[in-house]
Amino acid sequence: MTHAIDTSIYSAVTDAIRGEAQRILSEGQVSAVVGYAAARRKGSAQPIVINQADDAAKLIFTPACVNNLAVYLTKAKKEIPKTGKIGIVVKGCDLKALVGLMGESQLKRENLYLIGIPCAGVLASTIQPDKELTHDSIASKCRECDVHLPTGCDFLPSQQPGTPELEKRYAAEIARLETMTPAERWKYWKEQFSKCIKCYACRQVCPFCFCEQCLCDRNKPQMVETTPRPAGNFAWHVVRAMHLAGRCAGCAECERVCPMDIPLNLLNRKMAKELKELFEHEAGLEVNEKGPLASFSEKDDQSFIK
Amino acid sequence: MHVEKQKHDFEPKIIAFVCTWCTYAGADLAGTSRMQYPANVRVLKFPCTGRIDPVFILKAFQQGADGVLVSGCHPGDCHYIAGNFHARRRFAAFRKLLEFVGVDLNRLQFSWVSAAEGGKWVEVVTELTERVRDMGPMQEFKELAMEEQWSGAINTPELQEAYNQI
Amino acid sequence: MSRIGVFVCHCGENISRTVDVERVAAEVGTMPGVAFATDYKYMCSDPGQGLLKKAIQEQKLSHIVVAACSPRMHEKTFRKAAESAGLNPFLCEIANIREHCSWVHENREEATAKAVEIVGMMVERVKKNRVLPTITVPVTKRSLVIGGGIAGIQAALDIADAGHDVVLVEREPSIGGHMAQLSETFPTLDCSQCIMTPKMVDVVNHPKIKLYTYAEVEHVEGYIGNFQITIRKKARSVDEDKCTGCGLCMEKCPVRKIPNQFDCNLGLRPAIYVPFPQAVPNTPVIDREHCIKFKTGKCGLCQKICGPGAVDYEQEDTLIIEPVGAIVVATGFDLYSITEKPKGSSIKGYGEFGHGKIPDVIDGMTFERLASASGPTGGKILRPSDGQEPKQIVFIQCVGSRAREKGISYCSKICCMYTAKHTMLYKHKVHDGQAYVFFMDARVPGKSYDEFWRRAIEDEEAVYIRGMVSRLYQKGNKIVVMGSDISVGVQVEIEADMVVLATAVQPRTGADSLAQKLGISYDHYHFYSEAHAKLRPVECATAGIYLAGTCQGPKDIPDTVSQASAAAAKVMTLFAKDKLEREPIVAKVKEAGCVACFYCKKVCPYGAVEEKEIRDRQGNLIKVVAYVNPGVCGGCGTCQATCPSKSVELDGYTDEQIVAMIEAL
Amino acid sequence: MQKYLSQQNFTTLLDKLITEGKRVVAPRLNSGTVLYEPLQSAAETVTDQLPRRSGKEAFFPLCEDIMSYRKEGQQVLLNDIDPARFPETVLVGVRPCDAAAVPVLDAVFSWDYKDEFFLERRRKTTIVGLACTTADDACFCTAVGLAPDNPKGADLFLTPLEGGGYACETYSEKGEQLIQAHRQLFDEPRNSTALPLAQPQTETVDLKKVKAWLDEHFEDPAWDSIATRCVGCGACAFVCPVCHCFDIVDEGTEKSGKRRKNWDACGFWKFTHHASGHNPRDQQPKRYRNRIMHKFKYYDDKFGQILCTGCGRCIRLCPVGIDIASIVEEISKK
Repeated sequence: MTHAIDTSIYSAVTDAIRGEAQRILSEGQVSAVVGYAAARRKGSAQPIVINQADDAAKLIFTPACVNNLAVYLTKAKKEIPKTGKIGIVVKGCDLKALVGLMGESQLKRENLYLIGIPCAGVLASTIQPDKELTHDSIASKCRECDVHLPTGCDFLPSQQPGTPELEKRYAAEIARLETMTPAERWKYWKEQFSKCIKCYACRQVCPFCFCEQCLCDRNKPQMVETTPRPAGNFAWHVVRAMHLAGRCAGCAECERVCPMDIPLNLLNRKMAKELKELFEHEAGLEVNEKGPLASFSEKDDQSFIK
Repeated sequence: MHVEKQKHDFEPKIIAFVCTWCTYAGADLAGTSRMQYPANVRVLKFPCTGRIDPVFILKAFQQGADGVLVSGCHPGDCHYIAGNFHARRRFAAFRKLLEFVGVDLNRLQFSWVSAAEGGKWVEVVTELTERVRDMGPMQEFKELAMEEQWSGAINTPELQEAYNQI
Repeated sequence: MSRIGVFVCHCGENISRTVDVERVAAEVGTMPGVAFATDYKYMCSDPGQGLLKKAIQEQKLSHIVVAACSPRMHEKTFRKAAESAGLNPFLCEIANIREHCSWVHENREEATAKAVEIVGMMVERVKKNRVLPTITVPVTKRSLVIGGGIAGIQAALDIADAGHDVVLVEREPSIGGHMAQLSETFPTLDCSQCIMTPKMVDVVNHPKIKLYTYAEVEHVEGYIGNFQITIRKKARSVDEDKCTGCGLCMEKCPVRKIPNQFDCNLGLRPAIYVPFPQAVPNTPVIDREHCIKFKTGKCGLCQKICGPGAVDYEQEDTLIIEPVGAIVVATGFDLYSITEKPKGSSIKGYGEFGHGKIPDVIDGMTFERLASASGPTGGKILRPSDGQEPKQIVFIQCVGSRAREKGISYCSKICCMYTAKHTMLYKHKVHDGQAYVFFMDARVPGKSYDEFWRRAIEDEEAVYIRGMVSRLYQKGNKIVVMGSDISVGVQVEIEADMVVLATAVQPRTGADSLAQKLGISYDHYHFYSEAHAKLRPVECATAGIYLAGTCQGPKDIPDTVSQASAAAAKVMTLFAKDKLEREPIVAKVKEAGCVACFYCKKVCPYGAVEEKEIRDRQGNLIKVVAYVNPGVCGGCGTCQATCPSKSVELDGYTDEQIVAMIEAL
Repeated sequence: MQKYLSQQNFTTLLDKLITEGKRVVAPRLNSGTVLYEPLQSAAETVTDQLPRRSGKEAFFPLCEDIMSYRKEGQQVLLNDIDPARFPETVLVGVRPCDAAAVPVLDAVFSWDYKDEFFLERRRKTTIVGLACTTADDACFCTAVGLAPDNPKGADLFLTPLEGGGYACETYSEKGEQLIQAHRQLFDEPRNSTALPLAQPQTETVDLKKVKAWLDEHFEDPAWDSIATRCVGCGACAFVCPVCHCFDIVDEGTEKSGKRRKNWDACGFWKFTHHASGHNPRDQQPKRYRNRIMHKFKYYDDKFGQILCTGCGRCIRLCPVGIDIASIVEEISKK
């Protein structure tokens, strides 16, 4: 028996974001709005960029609106118009990514019009989008969400999402892996990474993977094997996790989009946990000019150094 | 110091990433003081531990290192003011990641060795070499490097043999 | 295809005793890319270097590896030799098979095998080495000195005397700093103003020194040899060119009762004033906060009576840009104030000492003004409360200093000496008076210092009590000072007429914001950090910026002057050449891959990373990228390890070179 | 040839093939994901789900070595891979959309250049197809001219029957040989009815109309609106049964290394990125246009077939919900 999660506010939220998008586009406050629209499949949603006030009616918010749209504002995706101010629909988790990008000089707050979403959660997977949001089907990130209501947005619908207490799966899974021996963990990850096909969906949807040329695409020198063999896959995922350490804001898009179901966000959550313990850093809603790995304290732990 | 040379079944390959100002100089001092230590370590010199990219450690293991040492100036002694502070954070995080993916951290040693600490260099290198020697070869990365996706694997024994011959 | 030459040195027997050098040369000779391999008894000797040069030319070698002692020993030697044979010096690498091999291993087999691997690693590395041209940076031979106290004055005079232009910027209306406030100086008791004022006059008269008083550094751009300094010259309301310094305006000014900061607020001054009679320049400034003209629009008396018409109420702040090649920072100190604490300071006060509440509890600088012949009392020691001569005076040392629980753990270094001096000055002026000193330790090392301190006790009869004061309170017109004498273990209670607190030396308020403008580092007290505590004590880690005086840490006058001259010498060394040459081990940005996240900038300890705009031919902005200023880069490579896309690369230690070495193993 | 294969004998057959030393590849569960992978035992087979990746990798591996090198002294030693030694393989439980892809791929791999790596694997592989009884709204084989029971590409085709077991029909000599070699496991056909077939809900698309529009609209604003959302990953191409672009890379050190062939995807920014730094497909919509053009026009122009079997994997797995079925349908209505 799975418990449904109340998403009844989503239709009112949809109306509110349509209204706001319509207003800011028609008043010329923004040149475009990045949001979600319904797609062909029942229950499905996909990102959309609208430039006309009339198109505001296409915008929706449903449990299938899983994407972190922040990815459309980073440099890697140059096709999105970069002129003028842009409106963007953001869930709390997405907002954390935008904030991170501001700290990394990729975005300026004044160039954005943030339309916040009061969010009770979204689906873990949209391979089959026509699903009810339940205690089982909800994304793992939503189980640990602390920003159901994004703050500091230019517009936030007034609806209050219900936020049932759910057990935290990442924390439990990390704890489970931590109790294993190194050899057992190695085996676990080896199996997971062996499925990897290097489609780079994890990289491409990540708002923080904004490098124009990924280290892992370079071949002079070849730091990481580019072919989808077990060795190259392992190296890629380790490098990816390290590059996101202290930056990842936890949107878990990498994990959601992985066609091979590799639990990628586990690595990111583990690093987030460690950086919190080591350096008291946590991705949040405050723009942080220097991330934990771009700064230091003379008093940092060095118990691991002989 | 003339210790009877012991024969070991397994001699580990140890790669050391060191900064030029402190640890490299400390290793030089060990040399000028004619201290003795196992011949397993290969030293790669960097200007500063701040230059040492975590990927190098990964690469070293992938290239067959059984143990890796990263060593630089003590906090506050960095020739470049703060490079070792940055390195300290970076490696504090990276070792946690390696541990989480199943690398036994006994194979990865970090140390501060100053230009005056020839003795400490010898101690660190000897300890790591002996520890890794006891642990045996780092099989994980070597095996991984040999593995193929099933579809590309050449898994008939005679073909594998022919392939291995060159 | 590379043609690598490998030269294996025997180092007499130092290497060849444990390493089979012939075998190393033979094995390395078969490595891909190696065109020539040989061994020789002493590679570093003349014939050895000759062998190397000859081989480079005859064998047309493209790169060389010398397998010998540590690169710390002879890398320069062999690179020079390579250069003289026409090879770029950075195409030469050293394989350390002595310190890291022959000297630390005994087993010949093992050592030889290791040596082959070490050389093999360097062979792979050198293949990836690139020609690196020496970097030259032009030098503007003008210097900026920030701060016109004794440190800044000394540095400015030294540099100017060497024939280089100096721009001296002072925040106050006059130069002179704290030293101008002092009465006499230890350990000779010569009058501070007598030795200071001539130097001040030298500054203003020096043809090579451009003096900006009542001015501050607003903005700093550039790097060693090429700084652009923006100076804000605050509105003085008096035209310096017209003013003759007659002083009539100050006489006529109707506002007269403004406490004079120079006299520690004991004396009074008008609204148009010079801080003290010997001020340089001797040009008054209008204190706009107190001036009636500025407050109400009326008065204007000074302007009316000024003969040369120098008074100008309309004057505004001006911004001046000065190009300089070096900067001496000499911003000095503030005295720790236990009544007024800087905003946000974590330092706790000494409320228990009644400073600010009990008028006759004063600090050391106030005592200096009381003792000064040009001070508010004409050199008489008189109580601020009633003008009476104190007959019992208590000095308390280490107020603020060495008190971790109060927030400062360092020793202010000068207080022991100046308190000893104060007891002497007091005794010289109040013959029947008695001075007591509460102290923790007497720290008086220095030429003639201990003798001076002893004189205070033995000749001038100051009573030194080892211990801290626990309580202090007003009783009638006396101040009761209670403390313990820990050397004899008794409680002491003194009914004093006056108490003088030896308060701590602290960096100037705002020292941190100046440091940020300059891009130099500072400790958590905000004292500026030298590049190396022992070996580079006057240089900042930021190239081209030098430190003088107490802005770096507590110092007395002789130390300050020494450091100022040292900083001047460093500036002159820099100016001795027209161009600055430096090793080309610097980071470079590969602009195509740079995504302007500026992680490099965030971690650069030298502030060498700038933001650079790339524009097309029409001038449209294409993108912003990082740019590493080769003049400033220290070459640590932290940027490269941090750069997510590896778009910044440290020459001499590129990823290609390092990966080649790892792969060679 | 028509036969009946009981569920029990199906399992026995696979186990027998494994013992014979054949590589038996069938859908199996790997860390929670169903993939076509070599079986250790028939019991691993999972027949109720469409595998995440298509069957193409049995012929066109994700990554394969095509040569290796080693430097010795001043010499470089090369060694070619000999395709004659690829293992005999039986690919079992292949869905019609995956099986149909194989003959489509034959065309390109045996055209001007005969790709022995592909062709030798093809020769050595017997394909046992399996009809679909379930479909979701991403399935659209019927829209592109296939069907849940279309045996195209299969050597032997199984249709699940009411009450268990399969109706088998051979479509090639290889299929017949398989049955001949294990004839004791195959019974004569029965009269049982087949399980109801899957019914993909998409309408049939007029592929001629699609091609006609594509012929005329290399430049069209529609490409931007379709593909602006594409984030440039390779998920669609990598799960596609007919996408066959590959990249050749050399990996190794100065001393030794391998030349490898691995899957490429038109979504990647490096796709057709020239050494000069120029890329004729420098933006995501241009790359996506290539995807559609290649599938529904270029391949048709050259080989008279389309590069889509309607498996729906790209639709289910696109991170940003790009739906090729609806795109093609829209184009057909323009």
